[in-house]
Amino acid sequence: MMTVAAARQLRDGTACFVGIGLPSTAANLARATHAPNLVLIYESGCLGAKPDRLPLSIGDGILADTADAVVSVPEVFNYWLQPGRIDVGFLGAAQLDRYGNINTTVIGGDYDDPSVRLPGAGGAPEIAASCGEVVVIVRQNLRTFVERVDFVTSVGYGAGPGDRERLGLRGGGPRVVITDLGVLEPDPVSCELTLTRLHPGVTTDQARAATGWDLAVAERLTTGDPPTRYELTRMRALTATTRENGRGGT
Amino acid sequence: MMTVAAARQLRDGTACFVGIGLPSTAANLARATHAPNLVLIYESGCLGAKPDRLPLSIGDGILADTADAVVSVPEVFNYWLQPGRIDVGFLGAAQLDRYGNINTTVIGGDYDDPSVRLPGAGGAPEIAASCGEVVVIVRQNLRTFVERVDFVTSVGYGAGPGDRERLGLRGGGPRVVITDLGVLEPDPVSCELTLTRLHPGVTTDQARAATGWDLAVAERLTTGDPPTRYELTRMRALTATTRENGRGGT
Amino acid sequence: MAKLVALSDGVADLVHDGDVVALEGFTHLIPFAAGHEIIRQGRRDLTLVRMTPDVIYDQLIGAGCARRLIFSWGGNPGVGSLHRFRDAVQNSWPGPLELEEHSHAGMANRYVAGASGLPFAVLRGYTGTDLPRHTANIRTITCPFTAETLTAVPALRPDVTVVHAQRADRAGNVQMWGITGVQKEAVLAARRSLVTVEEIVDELDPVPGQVVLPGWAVTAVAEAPGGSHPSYAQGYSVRDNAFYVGWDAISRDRDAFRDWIERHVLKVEVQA
Amino acid sequence: MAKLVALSDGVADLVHDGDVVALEGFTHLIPFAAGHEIIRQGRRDLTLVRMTPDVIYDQLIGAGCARRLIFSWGGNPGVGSLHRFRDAVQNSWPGPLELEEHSHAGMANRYVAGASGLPFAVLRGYTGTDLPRHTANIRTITCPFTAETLTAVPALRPDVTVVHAQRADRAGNVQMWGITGVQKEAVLAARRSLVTVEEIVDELDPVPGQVVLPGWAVTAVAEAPGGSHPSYAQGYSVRDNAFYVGWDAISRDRDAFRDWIERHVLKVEVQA
Repeated sequence: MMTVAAARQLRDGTACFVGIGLPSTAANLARATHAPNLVLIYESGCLGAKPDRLPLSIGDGILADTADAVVSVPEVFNYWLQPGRIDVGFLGAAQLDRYGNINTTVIGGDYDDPSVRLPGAGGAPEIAASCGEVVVIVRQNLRTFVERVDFVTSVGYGAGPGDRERLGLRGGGPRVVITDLGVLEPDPVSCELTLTRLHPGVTTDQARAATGWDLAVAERLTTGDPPTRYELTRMRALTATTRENGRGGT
Repeated sequence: MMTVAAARQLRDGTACFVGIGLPSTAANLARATHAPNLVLIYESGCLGAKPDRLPLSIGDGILADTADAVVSVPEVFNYWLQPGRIDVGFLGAAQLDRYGNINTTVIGGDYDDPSVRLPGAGGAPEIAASCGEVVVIVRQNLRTFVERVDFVTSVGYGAGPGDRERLGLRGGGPRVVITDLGVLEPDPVSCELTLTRLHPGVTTDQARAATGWDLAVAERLTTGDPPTRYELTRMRALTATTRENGRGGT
Repeated sequence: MAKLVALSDGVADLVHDGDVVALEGFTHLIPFAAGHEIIRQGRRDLTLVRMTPDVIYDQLIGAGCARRLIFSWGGNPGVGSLHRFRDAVQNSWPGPLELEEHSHAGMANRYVAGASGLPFAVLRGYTGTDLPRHTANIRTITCPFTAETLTAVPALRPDVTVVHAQRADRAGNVQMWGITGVQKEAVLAARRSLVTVEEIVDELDPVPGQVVLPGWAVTAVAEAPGGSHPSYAQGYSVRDNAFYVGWDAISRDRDAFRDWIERHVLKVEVQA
Repeated sequence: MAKLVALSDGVADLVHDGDVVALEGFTHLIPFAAGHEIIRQGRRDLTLVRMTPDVIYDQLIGAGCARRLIFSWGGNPGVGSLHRFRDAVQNSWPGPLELEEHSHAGMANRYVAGASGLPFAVLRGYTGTDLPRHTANIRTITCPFTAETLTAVPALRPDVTVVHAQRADRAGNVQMWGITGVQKEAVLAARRSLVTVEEIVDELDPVPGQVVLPGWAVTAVAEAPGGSHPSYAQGYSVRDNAFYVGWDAISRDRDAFRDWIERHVLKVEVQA
């Protein structure tokens, strides 16, 4: 459901900077369903990749083979991401706070002696800074939804309204956070992530219990439509072809 | 003779940044005679071009067709010229002074209202700054060999010893100036261009009379060897194939 | 997604009086057909930008389209000077021409900065030359790590960049190869772009050395077979070196020039 | 002109204890064979540089070759974490590992500056993140034209860069295609370079999307067929995704890791 909900966020014809894992699955599902002209940009330099199966990594050969253009890594960051040419950035998170700031670097302890060392920043800080908007996909629980992230790897709305402008970040920041429980969107005034939609069968109390801060809930809370048969079929087709190639991409 | 003398300056196996006209003719003659492994770099982005006829322009198709690599114009300047990877830069001049400073911009009047507007800088300022050494080819007469250039387009030794270091120019500067009368080299102490060789049949007085400053002459002035039959044959072969394609490259 | 347009519509829509316009191409793939259309449509007060203003800019300048030129080498490659350019600078004919002059390295990096969304670029360049005396657009900058002094130049952001390429597909993806110069940077640096192509095809077969500009990064594509003549399109035509040599005589004389423009540009029948 | 060498000689000549070493490759064309040779030759105190330290760096770190890591994303792509990397950072096993951490955009631009002979690069990056708190190698710089504040990072200049490519010719000209990442910049930024290739051929037939490194810009080339396994070489092999998945279990356990290195790296017969 999380993947389907994320895929639905992607409008046809836009350009989307995709990380591997859930973002790549969702973006490819979108392309296989309602957004055939979605332009997938991978940080490996593949512009307009059209894989017919899910790549395991952001550098699989299928991405280069099917891309409109394969450019160097400096070019993808300097000529394509940095000037704001990419509409949507798709990010995961190990921790997320109420302003959509993301941590993928270290958890616990301090930076030099962390409890858990995570992979780090990769392309995320500049994706978060420069894409027209950001879609975050993350499982919602007390480990991930924290009052304060242990390390700011990628900036959401910083400490609140006006911070992105003060920092000179030119992209719009997180527009939506998709979790396994529902959908959160930033409040237009406070920038605080607000629960606006629940997946079928999930309750507000469940979402609150999975959030490490006092979760704001929209007055008009909606429930998402369950995956359609078409979405599920295409999803299964994508992951099936992938399994033949090693392992699922999620 | 000027072209042959210039060609002889190029050592086999070096990388040479070539402008069009006399430099291109000389570099291609060198490659056709004693320096088969001379690497020709054209600012159009052709690295290691091996044309079998003289190109009219620095962007002729023959250069791209025969190059080891064709790169973008920003790349040829940033990745190849600027870091000092090119051993020899080959430049022409409309005016030249005793310190090897070059003008290809404007002559007479002032910059905003010149007597003669020339093409301008092109790649020359950075070729002069960053190549390991510079070879200048220029006809020697009172219009070209002047006390002070009307405009410094490319720096030789500036106002004298130590100026290149003060300016932070990392290449060695002009090593030799080839003219239709002979060869000049900078004095190792004063950096002043000094007549070190005459072409066959040319006298010191002729060279002095063609120089707009009090020309220094080396104690051991030599006379260059006339072009060999082999050099002349290869030269004719190069220019003949070119004429079929339009016009000679000089 | 780039729109596929007729050349005349593309120029009418995208190139306006007073614009900063870059027609790029490094000897190869010079967009002559688009330049001629700009002359035919009588554009005025353009700031023309280009590393190597050559014959097409000589024509635009002589035809009175330009008020200002930002450039690094203005000559007829392999032949000599540009006489219309000279006449404008030396004698203000047909009108005065302001110059902003750079080196190739500086211009290339100005496009790179524009394409990269940065306000400036850093290079080792211009040091000791007289170029910085004549423009405020060449400054110094200090490395925050080594304290070394380097040169800074501001980004170029043309209102519109026009280039010529070999092919495009129907989605407006553009493919060029051979010497591709600074065209990618010039297109990405610009607010709008117009690409003329030798042909529009169903599929862009990959070619060694190709540069592909995705259709979503291009504003409009117009088919213009032979649109780079007397320059050339590798794989489609060869450089008409005789034309460049012949231009020297035509362009030396104002009347001969006007006559040439009349006959070869203004009176040409153009497809709608 | 690059020398053609045996891989063991190339590593012996070009990679020294204490060096700053970049083994680059963006998922594709990762120089595993060269990395294994570095382990076999027992190099110590290396500063390893790489945008995406993955399994080969996990192996070098676990084998005790590294003292320091300069990087932007240290994971097993598509699988998860690098357990040897984690163990070194969290538990100093087999020794402590100093980190200098960047973003991809920062690292890519650091290589670009190195390749360009500049002391630093400018980008829009890192702003608002906690990364600048932990290294002096991320600073701000002011645009001399607009007064805007941007980020500066210093050039990377590895002592030696090692990459894998599809082919080279006998003059050491190197040809790679597919995803070519930051390899050209990493080679040009380095003082010395070693390129392993699938094969050495007489002629490099042009291939769409190719990057060619001229032999005179490369120090040495060694033939190492399959030298990027479990990564891949487009046109020669496919990515061994099962290996990457399987590495997770091997690398979680110190003994299993040591055993794997013993059997698959140290005891391998190598051609002279």
